[in-house]
Amino acid sequence: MRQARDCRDVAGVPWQLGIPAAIGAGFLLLPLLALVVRAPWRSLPTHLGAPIVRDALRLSLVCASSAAAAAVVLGVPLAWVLSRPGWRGVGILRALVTVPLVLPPVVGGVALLKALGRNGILGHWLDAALGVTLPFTTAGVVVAETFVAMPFLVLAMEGAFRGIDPGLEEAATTLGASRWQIFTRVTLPSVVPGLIAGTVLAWARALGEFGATITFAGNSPGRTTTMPIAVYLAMESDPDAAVALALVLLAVAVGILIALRGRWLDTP
Amino acid sequence: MRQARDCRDVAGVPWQLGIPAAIGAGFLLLPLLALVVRAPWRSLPTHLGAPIVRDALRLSLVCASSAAAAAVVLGVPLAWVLSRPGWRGVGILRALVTVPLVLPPVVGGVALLKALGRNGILGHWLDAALGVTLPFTTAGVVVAETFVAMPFLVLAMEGAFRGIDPGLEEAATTLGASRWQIFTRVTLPSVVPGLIAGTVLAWARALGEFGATITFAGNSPGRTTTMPIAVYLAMESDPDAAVALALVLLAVAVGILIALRGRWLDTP
Amino acid sequence: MSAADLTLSGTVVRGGFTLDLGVTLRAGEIVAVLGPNGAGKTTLLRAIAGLTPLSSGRLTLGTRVLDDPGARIWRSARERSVGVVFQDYRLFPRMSLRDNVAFGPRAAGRSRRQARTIATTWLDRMALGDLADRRPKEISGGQAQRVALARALAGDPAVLLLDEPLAALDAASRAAIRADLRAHLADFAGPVALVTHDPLDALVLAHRVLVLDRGALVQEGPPVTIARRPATAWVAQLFGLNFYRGRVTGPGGLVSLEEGGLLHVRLHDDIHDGEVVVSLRPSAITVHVEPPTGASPRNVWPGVIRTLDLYADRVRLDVDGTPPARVDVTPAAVAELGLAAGTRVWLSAKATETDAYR
Amino acid sequence: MSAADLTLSGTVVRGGFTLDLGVTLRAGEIVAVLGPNGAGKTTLLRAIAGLTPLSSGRLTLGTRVLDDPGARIWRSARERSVGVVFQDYRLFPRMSLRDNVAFGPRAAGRSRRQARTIATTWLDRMALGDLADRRPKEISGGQAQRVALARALAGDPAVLLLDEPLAALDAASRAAIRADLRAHLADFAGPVALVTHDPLDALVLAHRVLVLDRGALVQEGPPVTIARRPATAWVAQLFGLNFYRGRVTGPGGLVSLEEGGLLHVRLHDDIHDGEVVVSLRPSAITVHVEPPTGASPRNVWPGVIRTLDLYADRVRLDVDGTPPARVDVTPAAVAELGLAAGTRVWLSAKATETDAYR
Amino acid sequence: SGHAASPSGSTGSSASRAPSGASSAATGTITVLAAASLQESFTTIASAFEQAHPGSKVQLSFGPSSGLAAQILGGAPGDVFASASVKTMATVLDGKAASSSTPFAVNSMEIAVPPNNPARITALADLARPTVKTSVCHDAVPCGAAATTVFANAKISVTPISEEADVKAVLTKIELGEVDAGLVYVTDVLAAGDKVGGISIPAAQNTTTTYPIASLTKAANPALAAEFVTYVLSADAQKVLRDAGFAAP
Ligand SMILES: Nc1ncnc2c1ncn2[C@@H]1O[C@H](COP(=O)(O)OP(=O)(O)OP(=O)(O)O)[C@@H](O)[C@H]1O
Ligand SMILES: Nc1ncnc2c1ncn2[C@@H]1O[C@H](COP(=O)(O)OP(=O)(O)OP(=O)(O)O)[C@@H](O)[C@H]1O
Ligand SMILES: [Mg+2]
Ligand SMILES: [Mg+2]
Repeated sequence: MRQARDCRDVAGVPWQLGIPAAIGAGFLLLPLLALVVRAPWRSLPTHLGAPIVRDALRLSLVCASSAAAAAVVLGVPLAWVLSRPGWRGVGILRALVTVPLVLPPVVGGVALLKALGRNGILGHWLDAALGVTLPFTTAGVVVAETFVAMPFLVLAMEGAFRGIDPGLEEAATTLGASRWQIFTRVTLPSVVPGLIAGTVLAWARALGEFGATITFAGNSPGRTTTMPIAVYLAMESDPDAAVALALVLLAVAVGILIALRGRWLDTP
Repeated sequence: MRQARDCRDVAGVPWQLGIPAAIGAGFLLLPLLALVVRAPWRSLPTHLGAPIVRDALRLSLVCASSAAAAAVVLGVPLAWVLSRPGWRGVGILRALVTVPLVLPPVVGGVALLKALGRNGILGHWLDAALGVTLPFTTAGVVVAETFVAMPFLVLAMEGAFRGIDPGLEEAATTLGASRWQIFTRVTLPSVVPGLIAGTVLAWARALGEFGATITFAGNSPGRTTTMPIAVYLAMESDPDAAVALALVLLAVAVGILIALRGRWLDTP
Repeated sequence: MSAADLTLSGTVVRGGFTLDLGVTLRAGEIVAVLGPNGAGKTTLLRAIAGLTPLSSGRLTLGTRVLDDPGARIWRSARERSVGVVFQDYRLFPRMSLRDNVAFGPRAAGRSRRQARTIATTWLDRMALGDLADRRPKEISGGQAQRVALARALAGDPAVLLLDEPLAALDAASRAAIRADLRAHLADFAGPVALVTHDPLDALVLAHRVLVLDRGALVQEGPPVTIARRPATAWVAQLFGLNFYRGRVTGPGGLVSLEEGGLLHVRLHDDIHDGEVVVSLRPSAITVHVEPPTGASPRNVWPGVIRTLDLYADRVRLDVDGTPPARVDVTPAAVAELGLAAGTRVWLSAKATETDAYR
Repeated sequence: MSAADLTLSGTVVRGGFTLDLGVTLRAGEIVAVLGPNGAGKTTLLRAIAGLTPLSSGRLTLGTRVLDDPGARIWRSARERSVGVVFQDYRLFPRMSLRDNVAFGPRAAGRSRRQARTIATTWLDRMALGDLADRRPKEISGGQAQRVALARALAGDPAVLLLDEPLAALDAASRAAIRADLRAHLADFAGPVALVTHDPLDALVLAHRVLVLDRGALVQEGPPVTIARRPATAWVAQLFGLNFYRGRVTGPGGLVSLEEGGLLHVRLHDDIHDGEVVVSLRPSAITVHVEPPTGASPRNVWPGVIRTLDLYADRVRLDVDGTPPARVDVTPAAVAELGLAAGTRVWLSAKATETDAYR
Repeated sequence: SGHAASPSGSTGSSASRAPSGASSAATGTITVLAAASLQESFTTIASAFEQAHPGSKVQLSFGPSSGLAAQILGGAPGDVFASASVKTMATVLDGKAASSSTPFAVNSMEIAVPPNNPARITALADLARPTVKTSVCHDAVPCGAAATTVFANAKISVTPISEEADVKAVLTKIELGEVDAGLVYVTDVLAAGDKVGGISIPAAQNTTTTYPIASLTKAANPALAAEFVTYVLSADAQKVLRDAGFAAP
């Protein structure tokens, strides 16, 4: 109550923002509503009981979380580097990093095969030297999802890194902090909201990823069959089942996001 | 030169960040490199000359830009509302807004059909009352792309809005600014980097969007056949042509992003 | 804006801190708010400005109720037309200085041209005309504070709240801006609250002083009274006075001090007994290197010089004795008497210079 | 850290501003840096701290070259071990105060426990022990500045740079922290640069004063000399002195002033002719309501009182005359002589009080 | 040629209803929604149809059969639907979006291998070798169902490394040498030219999938739609399909 009063004038929603926000929310939610309203509720339990669905769901969550983690580990440093001013060619690198967003996913899968497949320019060597083949493995799914999802994180984080006050980093240097200490103790804590947003973006994108995954990692149940692939296949034979599966995926994703929000996202 | 010296210690890249950043960049760029290296360079001019490609490219750019614009107009206010603290249920709304990210695009298309198709819950009424049908029109493409791309912008912007200093908004209120004036003159300028990042995300995602578009808006050359759809169809008959088309899309996207960066993105 | 009095009486909670206060700022009156760090000065301004709500009580401007949680009335900061200079400036980082200052007039509906003209006038007045096109990042700290001042004034507010508006200014600008502020505030019809750490600001600018401590009002009155008869040690120290607590023990104004020692004092206000506080100007104390004989001052006591500090035109001695005292002497006296740290001295003070009050 | 002198000679460019300077800060020496807003004080500290590079010249700490663009040598801020208190505090917003202060020790490789112990000690010393677990947002402005001070000191630096470390403190904390600072700085082996706007800080804390103006050094010397014989009107105003420029026109020290008027002065340093500056303490001027007759002061001139300001224990008169002057009198004198704005008065000053120098 | 599967609800009535004369009066525009694998043949057929029916215009919209079906059920405007899958057509019929459908082409299976045939595949039996990486379509899609039948007919047990979502995914992996062999349609091997090698499957072990076509209930131009369906069944159009590798139903 007091909190709410405290923010009243700054937090109130002016109509110029409220109206488009409501339209925007409606626009995003209406199709979901339609999906839910017209879902084949009666047959839902049948679909959900199938062990293949449970497998696919588990695999989806594992792979999307791994991909999001990989995207954070590699993407946050990359975003940080891209956000530093004064590097020559940084603009070009930044634009190139955006490319996987534009690439139709199937072509992304083809590109991954050409790079990391058995005959790919790096995959060839991986196969010969280390005996590692990525296609058709769960690792391959993670690779494909990371490839598709990481650019989202990188772009979101880059924006966040650019927004922070350089004064704090200066203060940290004068206190003798190394650049790594500055990054972990000053820079990163300042971009926690952006990091959360970026991670959610990457995770959600990875969870819904289909085209690149099926092209690069194929579809073998229990190993590479994620929910979106199961949905696609169900679409071929039984569109209602497909919608049901998609709803399961959604419900799980929303559930997880809400639970996480409650835990640590509303804290800072 | 002076500039570079000025930032040296804060801007230098510690190895703990440089190495993952390099791996990340390599990981994202290698597949593109593979695509380019193994592209059917000889046949490229033939593919590019085709008027259908020019049409698709034009349509892609027009639709993606419109979708990005729509996402900005609706998504920025939505992100702002979501970033305000103290709203009940905001966490749930935020999670729901993320859903279109998770939705496999084809299912997204189905959802749009169920909502805005001729038999859809809103589309039915649109058709009957206004005579508006979205599927199979260019407007339908924009709708599908907006639906898919907007959540990226919303999440990126929400992170940016949360990161800003409330002190400035307080200062603006005491100067008599309305909440709308505060938004346009204080809040929004503070999140320009995030806005740019979010818009690029949304634009790029819309440019590469395929599944929801073909399902909702179909494929009719000149009206709804965007580059990713053209790529998909080419894939059916001539995968090399598909790769060539994808490369065209990429080149154009990268070119535009680099040109824009030069214009206004390095300015602030 | 027609001028109106501002009345606040109630409590403001901010985190674990509570401010509990009843004050009226009259139209045209400049009220200096003094107090130690964390006393609640900024919190008071925030409550008036509409940035922190009252937890209980009521805030009115003339007949308009600005905040009354009991009656569920609340006017937002925007509707209050209160100009604020923030302690941390809060300039808009992506606007030029001119646009910063033009912000208020623009928000009030002026045309872009008019607003810019007003802003330019204000910047010129603050001697910042040359920097009008810079961003806040590109100016020095003191320049930033002057911009913040210009910005608040350009908004033509009904109430003016200044949170240490002169703190970052250099001495020359400070004198100039203080004079300018005085001139401007003289024309200003509404109430003005001025938080400051500089007693000079209070003395030169204010009609009345509020002293806050730990969220409560501890003293209130015209600057001269506060400066002469501080109610707390903190205020006494602020104005450079020696300050003792004691109790009237003898007739004719003999006070026995808490820290030890006795002083003959001038008793004010028909005080005849009980607890009093005593203040004594450092320049009203005379230093002797030998026990003064046959001198008129009734208070004489020995001590040892702990430190000497040279100020511009006097030397401040910190003397350990019963009671201890700070004493101001001329540099000539220091040389003449051969004063140094450790020197044993006798202090004398006339009873008429030694104010005792409650 | 073994103590070493810091020498800077060169130029620093920041935006369109250039600082051109040659100074040495000796180990154990406290140097106050004074100057108007925008003079380049912060820029100087930034160059020493390694936040802004020299454009030319060289910066050394003992035998170590910290910055020498000519020789392409550059030590980063991190390698310099320079403690900085920033003008805008720059506390880490997402850390508790304790973690803010522990940051330096942690960066220096102390264990978490040790660092926290050091931090707690420093916070206690700054009377902030109670607030150790708060975030910077949850404390007042003055408290924030004290945390910044504690943070810089806890890092155990080789050089200490303080950008207005006392500006936001209330008068009592200010005196206390100033004393504490003095005690701590006395133990401090390295050079200390202290930017301040308060001449008292310079007088009480510094061994030497640098006065900057528009990027250049305009005066340098011990605080007392600066206070007595200011080289510019700005410094004179800072220390509250009357200041005139003139030219020696007669024998025995008659100076004709630029603003008009003649003064008999005490000529220093074998000056016999040419341009001089003249300073005169406000308290060395006597006010008369009738022309003084047969008085010893050789300088007597009429004027009109423009304003009177009551300070704690004196009244400052601003008198319009040839030359104009600021004069300090006692409140008693004001009452006795019936002084008010507009009163016609005569001012007198002894030639021996009127310092002339170059 | 193979066994023509007769899907339920298909009566062939639409074929007999419209006269196959070129002098029909029907004009205007129709939208034909066709499976992506029909892209080349239908493009040719449509322009031939337009020539044969002056004043008519055929708009082609290719996509995955299931996506097209979803569009039709979602109310997308369309006149004719040519599906690559009987199952998908069935969902359209069940949804009352069409009243009947007619098979117009069948496709049979072939083994596809990378051009250099690294695993030296010569016959179906080779796919059962454990070292051979084989890719087929998933059961849910027609080419997967067909592959299952083929393996059953050949009485071999093949453990595919991946069950792809569509035949193009199989082809891509073969072209890039990611797998050693895969089962795809004859038409695909033909279309891929020299990027894959084809090894035909004896008729006894092979199977076919049927492509049904239907005019839609909500057709804006039912007359022209019916004529287009008829034309697809005509000899001219069937020749085009034959050239692309399809067999007659
Ligand atoms: N957001 C907050 N949450 C919790 N406590 C706070 C918050 N802001 C201020 N405080 C506390 O409230 C008290 C009063 O703060 P306030 O800012 O009003 O002090 P002040 O008188 O302005 O001090 P200063 O002279 O140092 O600026 C302080 O003890 C401070 O620590
Ligand atoms: N980033 C910048 N870009 C351009 N000019 C700048 C920048 N920072 C400071 N300046 C200018 O450089 C000059 C010196 O600034 P500096 O901050 O050193 O002054 P200062 O002596 O510390 O003043 P103050 O007492 O107000 O803090 C000022 O005129 C200022 O406007
Ligand atoms: Mg304050
Ligand atoms: Mg400064």
